[in-house]
Amino acid sequence: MTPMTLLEGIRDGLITEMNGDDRVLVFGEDVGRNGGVFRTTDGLQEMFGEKRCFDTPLSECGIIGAAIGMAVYGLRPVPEIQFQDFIFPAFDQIVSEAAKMRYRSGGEFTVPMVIRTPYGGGIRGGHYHSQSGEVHFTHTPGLKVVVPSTPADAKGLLISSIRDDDPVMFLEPKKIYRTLKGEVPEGEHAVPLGVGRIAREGTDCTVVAWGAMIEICEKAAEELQKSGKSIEIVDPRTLVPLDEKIILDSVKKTGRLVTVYEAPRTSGFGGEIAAIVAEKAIEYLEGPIVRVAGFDTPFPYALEGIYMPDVRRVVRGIEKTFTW
Amino acid sequence: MTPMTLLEGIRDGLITEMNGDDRVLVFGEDVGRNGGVFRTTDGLQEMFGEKRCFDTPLSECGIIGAAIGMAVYGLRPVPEIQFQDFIFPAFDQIVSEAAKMRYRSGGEFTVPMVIRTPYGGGIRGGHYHSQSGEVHFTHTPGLKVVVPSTPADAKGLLISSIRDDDPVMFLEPKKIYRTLKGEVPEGEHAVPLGVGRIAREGTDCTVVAWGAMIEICEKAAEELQKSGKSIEIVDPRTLVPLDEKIILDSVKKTGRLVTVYEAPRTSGFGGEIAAIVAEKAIEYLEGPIVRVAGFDTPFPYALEGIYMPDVRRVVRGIEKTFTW
Amino acid sequence: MTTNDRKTDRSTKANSSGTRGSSPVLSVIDATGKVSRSRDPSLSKEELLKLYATIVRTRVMEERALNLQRQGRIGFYVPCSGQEASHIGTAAALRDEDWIFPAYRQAGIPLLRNVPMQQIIDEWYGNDGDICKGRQMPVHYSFRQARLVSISSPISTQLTQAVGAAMAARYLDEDSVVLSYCGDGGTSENDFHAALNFAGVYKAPVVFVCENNHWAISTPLECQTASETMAIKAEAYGFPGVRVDGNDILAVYQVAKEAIERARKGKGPTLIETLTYRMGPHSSSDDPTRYREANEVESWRQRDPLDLFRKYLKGKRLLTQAIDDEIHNAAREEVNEAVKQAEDKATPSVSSMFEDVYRDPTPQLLEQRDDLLSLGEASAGSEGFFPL
Amino acid sequence: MTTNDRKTDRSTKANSSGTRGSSPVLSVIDATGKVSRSRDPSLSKEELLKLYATIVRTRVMEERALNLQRQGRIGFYVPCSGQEASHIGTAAALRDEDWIFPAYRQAGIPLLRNVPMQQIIDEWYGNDGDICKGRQMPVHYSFRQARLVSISSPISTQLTQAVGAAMAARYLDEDSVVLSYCGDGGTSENDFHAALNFAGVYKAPVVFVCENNHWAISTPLECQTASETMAIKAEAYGFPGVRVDGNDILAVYQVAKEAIERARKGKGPTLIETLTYRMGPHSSSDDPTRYREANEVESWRQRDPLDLFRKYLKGKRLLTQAIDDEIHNAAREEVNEAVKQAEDKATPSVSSMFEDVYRDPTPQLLEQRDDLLSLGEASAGSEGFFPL
Ligand SMILES: Cc1ncc(C[n+]2csc(CCOP(=O)(O)OP(=O)(O)O)c2C)c(N)n1
Ligand SMILES: Cc1ncc(C[n+]2csc(CCOP(=O)(O)OP(=O)(O)O)c2C)c(N)n1
Ligand SMILES: [Mg+2]
Ligand SMILES: [Mg+2]
Repeated sequence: MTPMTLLEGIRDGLITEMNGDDRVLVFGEDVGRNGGVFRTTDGLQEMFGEKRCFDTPLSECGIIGAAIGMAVYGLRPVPEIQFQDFIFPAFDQIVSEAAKMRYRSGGEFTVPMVIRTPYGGGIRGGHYHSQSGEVHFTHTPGLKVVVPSTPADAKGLLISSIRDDDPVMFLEPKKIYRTLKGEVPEGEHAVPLGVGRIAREGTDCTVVAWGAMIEICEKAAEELQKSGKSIEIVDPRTLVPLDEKIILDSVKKTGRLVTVYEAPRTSGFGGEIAAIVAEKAIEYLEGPIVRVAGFDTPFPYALEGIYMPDVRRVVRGIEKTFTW
Repeated sequence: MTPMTLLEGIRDGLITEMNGDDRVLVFGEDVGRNGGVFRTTDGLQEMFGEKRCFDTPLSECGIIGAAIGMAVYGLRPVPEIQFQDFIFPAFDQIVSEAAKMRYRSGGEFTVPMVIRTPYGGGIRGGHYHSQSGEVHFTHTPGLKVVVPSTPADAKGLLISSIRDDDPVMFLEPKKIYRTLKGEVPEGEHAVPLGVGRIAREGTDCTVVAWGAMIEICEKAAEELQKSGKSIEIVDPRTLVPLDEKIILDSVKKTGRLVTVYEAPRTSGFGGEIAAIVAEKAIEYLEGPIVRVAGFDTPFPYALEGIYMPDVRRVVRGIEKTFTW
Repeated sequence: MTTNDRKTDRSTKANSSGTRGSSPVLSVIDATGKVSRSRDPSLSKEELLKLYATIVRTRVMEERALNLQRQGRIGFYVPCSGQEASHIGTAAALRDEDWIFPAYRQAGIPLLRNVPMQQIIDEWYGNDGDICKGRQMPVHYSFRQARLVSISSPISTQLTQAVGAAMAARYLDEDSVVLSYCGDGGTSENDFHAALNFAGVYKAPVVFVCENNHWAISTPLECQTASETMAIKAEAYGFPGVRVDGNDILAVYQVAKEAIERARKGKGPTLIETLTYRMGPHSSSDDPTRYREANEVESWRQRDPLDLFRKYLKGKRLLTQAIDDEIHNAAREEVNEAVKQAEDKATPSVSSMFEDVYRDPTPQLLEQRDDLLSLGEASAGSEGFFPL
Repeated sequence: MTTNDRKTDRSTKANSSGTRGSSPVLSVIDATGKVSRSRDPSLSKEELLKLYATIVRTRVMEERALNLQRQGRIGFYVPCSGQEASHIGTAAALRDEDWIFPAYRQAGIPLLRNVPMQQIIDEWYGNDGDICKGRQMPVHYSFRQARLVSISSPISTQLTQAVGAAMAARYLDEDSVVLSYCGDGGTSENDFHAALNFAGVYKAPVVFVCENNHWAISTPLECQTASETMAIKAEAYGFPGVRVDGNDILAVYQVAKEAIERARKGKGPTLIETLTYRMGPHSSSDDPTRYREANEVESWRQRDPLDLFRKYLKGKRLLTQAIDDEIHNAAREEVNEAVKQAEDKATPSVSSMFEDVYRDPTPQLLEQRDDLLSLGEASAGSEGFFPL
């Protein structure tokens, strides 16, 4: 075990897989010489050479289109999109091509590729350096969607994603890139996709969150502990495939559910979780299913701190499931 | 009143607005000389000339980017995207630009534009001529999302959309373009955005659906009528802004909710409606909120009829809210 | 908005041989079937006859397809008549280990690469013999055995992928080359730009073929681009573009051969513009009389690539009427037999719909499948729920 | 993947004057400040001094901005030092009624178009004087009064919009022209391709300026494209491209003037490539020493557009040291005053966050707003919920 930031966990995962598998290539805008604008790929070009870690032209469409072609040919590309907000020029390649290649070819051609991209608010990035677009991907059959929330998971989920035979959207919560530290297992460390974790055990209300929202929810849980409420926090780790069981089991135990996410409220992934529970476990519910989310506005700059779910809003959301 | 198909209703709406407002321009791939691959714009080029109805290069990015520029400059463009499946090359312009222009400029610049596009299954179009991508737009603050389900609404909602000062995604259920006929008011006929309609009154279970799913739900309701169940069908008409009240009122009355949609189940808009009700009216519910939707696979060709929600599946979905 | 006042001459005259503007158009076979000796790729008789037979088989197959479509026995078709030389000639210049990322209008390539007619026609029917398991519309083939990568509908998305595959080949030190196709309309898409730019920057061993058939559905060339030619677009990416008479299979072959060898030697990509024409509708849903003139179509029919090649072969005494008839008859029989078999095959099973979304189905997919199947069983007695 | 073995010479020598490859680079002022008479745009003294003052004000403003950023008083900044001549010179050739769709590195244009310094600096602070209501990062301006359209971060999206605006102007029979900017990196994006293609097809009255500063963050030109020049890319779209020394404001002005008048006369678009260099970091978050050589930066500093223009003006005796000092002092004061005022202004109100999503807020937005505000009131007494 080594103490690492989340960002270092990702870098360590990349190094582990690049060491273990020659087919793994890392590329994108400024990932080579500059080591990435967040330095996630720092030093990889020196370690593995320009053939395996390289800069690309400023074209997300080209980056992802080429990555798909490489994957089809037999490599394991790990392209980076500099910010998730900038993935949309490549959106067609992702949803029309990568997601559907295996299905449409009857399994003849596959796209084992991991698209790494930082997402979410918290760095005062305004409209275009802060968005959380996970739903665009969870709504696209054929893609897996992974969001780590600890340094160890960042490494372990990334390793599993690279080894996975299907295209994976690997969304990195940039807010906690450097602020979150934790012990990370050395060397091979694979956390399976599709298995959630209980980030905190509790008995009175289930909170489902992911990425940078976990730590907000933990603080809210601490706060509520004071008034005797015991909060369970479920981190699904992968939104697709989703570990429904861990969520349903928790809700059956606590009888209450709050989902917390940064994306705009309407059609956010917390709504999907609410809908699953309202279909499969409604009889266990003792209160409304509450969503605490970003507002239905573009992501603001000056008021970022107000826009993002914070401890107060999460606390109030949880309280609403008790008194409504 | 004139009897028209849904497609003719749309065409009539276009003609009405082009007659009434010189700023309205219609363009896209094959919309001019050919009158559109579905013939929605048939004859418009002869009626209004090449300056107001014209063909474009094969670039959705160019079509929408240019439309935004025109709208910013003061026109009211009504671009067509030939199939909603092909909107993704323009996705960046839609979500990053059109949706955010008013907000990011503090209201200085606006994008009064209507993007018309056929969506949904039912024409044996396979993967790429059948998809229902409404969630990509409902999850993007700044866009309005409109889906007509009758010829009169098709005209009336289109007219309101063109007069609206914000960008509107106008999603046309191609399955019922020609099969659905109804009386359409002549001349000016504006159906306001944000006001749903009760497509069928009932007392025992609320079904929320839109577009081509309405007629499937109506048949299911007929079927269930036989066993004495009275089904209320709510057609929100506009997914954004959503008429929550009409849905909540109906659920409060019936105590049951089923949502029906063609898109893949996970993160579909029916999940959003389930989440709203589970937050705001859970105490009225007498059963689980059931979703009947497309499956979490790409849209298939040979098995299209099995993939799309049909009467049987809707009937069973409704029954589940009674016995579970 | 009226487009550029420029009016493109879409007749064969402007395009056949000689030059247009500053861009020479390579042509080998003249209107009488004679060949300019210096450019004859000197293929063997077998090679020439295989090319000829592939055109014939493609043509015969397509006539049948359109017929089946009109009868409602298959759902859709995209004909390529008139363009066979363009794609068969380019693909013929490849080695077997080379890869192809096609668009949807290169129906002759699977035949050239020895894909059995049965697999092709099963795809039209989307039956349980179809490699794609009935998941895509007709003509959206996938033939791994022929290194022909799964075709999709969105225009030009294959181009960037082809570049990636070429980069992969180079990374793996393999000397295979990748060939990819798009139409004139396809040059306007995002992926065309990204693909050519990446290909230039990484000197990828890829050859792009733009089949310029002068129309994108109903949209004529002058509304597609103000560029003088499609070939010239390559300059914006730092590699050569060439124009060739796309109805002249020998010229096409020759140009492709050079480009492919160039790529194989590590000298980078080429853009080939083949000047051609689709003689039929855009697809079985299209009515081309709405947008183009009969005389334009007629002028191109005069330069039908099949006729032109036949003239050449007959002139060279490589083809007799008897052999020609035999080739045609064999093709007809092959198609008949495959259609018969295809019609006897079942629709893919309902549960197959849930396969291949991922390597292993998610719990959600299994639940959705079981839920659907349980409905089928429950009602199978009454009206038969699964009609397909 | 190693890129193309080609190695671009990014030094000023390769770019200054004369030709590179087949593409001439227009230059007017030589290194000593002298002008080639035939190309002097012969601007009046007032015009020249306004241009000079605009460069100075931009430079002074930016130095302050980077300072404020380092002190944590503003969140972010994108400097344009070294590139002032390129964008100020092009924009100066417009008429007032012409429109501009900028990228984020043309900070001098708002000043040229008489936007008050206060409005610019309020935007950095995102305070309640900011026209954009604090919604965007610094430097993402919107100045309708200057016909300068709202700037966004995604690269090159402004280009297609500029074409649409130009098409609209033409549709409305107005003779205004639209100018739009992108970087060298920006030429690789989807919108560059779509924009130039549409502009060519519709002969839109638009002028594109590609500010080729040789770097896209850390990505050098040779990794951006294998194209010989950026200007040559225009040929792929059927209109002219020209290269100009982007640090020579008179050359830039001259070239832009011609392109703008061409567009105004209905002769269609032009792509102008300005060869220039950003002397500072990509943004306040960037450390350029990680990827580029000090001597490269130094060689370009020798051709600082401000110094070059000053030499010219002094040589022509249009600028004395006293006037120069006055211009600098005035700029400093202007900036100081605006910063002071900006710091005194409040953060935009919480409820303003819910405005301008649509013309009229949806019921959902009102509910979300009220819900949020009720929380603020509830806890305002304890720790003060809204800290901003
Ligand atoms: C992204 C996208 N937009 C639109 C379409 C609809 N469409 C199908 S074929 C076609 C025209 C293609 O023209 P071209 O590239 O010239 O190829 P051709 O059909 O002439 O071979 C269009 C617009 C599509 N398939 N994909
Ligand atoms: C679509 C998109 N991708 C990536 C980025 C991140 N990014 C911001 S600036 C930049 C480099 C731009 O280079 P260039 O176009 O040459 O302009 P310059 O900064 O040199 O003026 C990148 C990659 C972005 N803003 N938008
Ligand atoms: Mg074509
Ligand atoms: Mg640059």
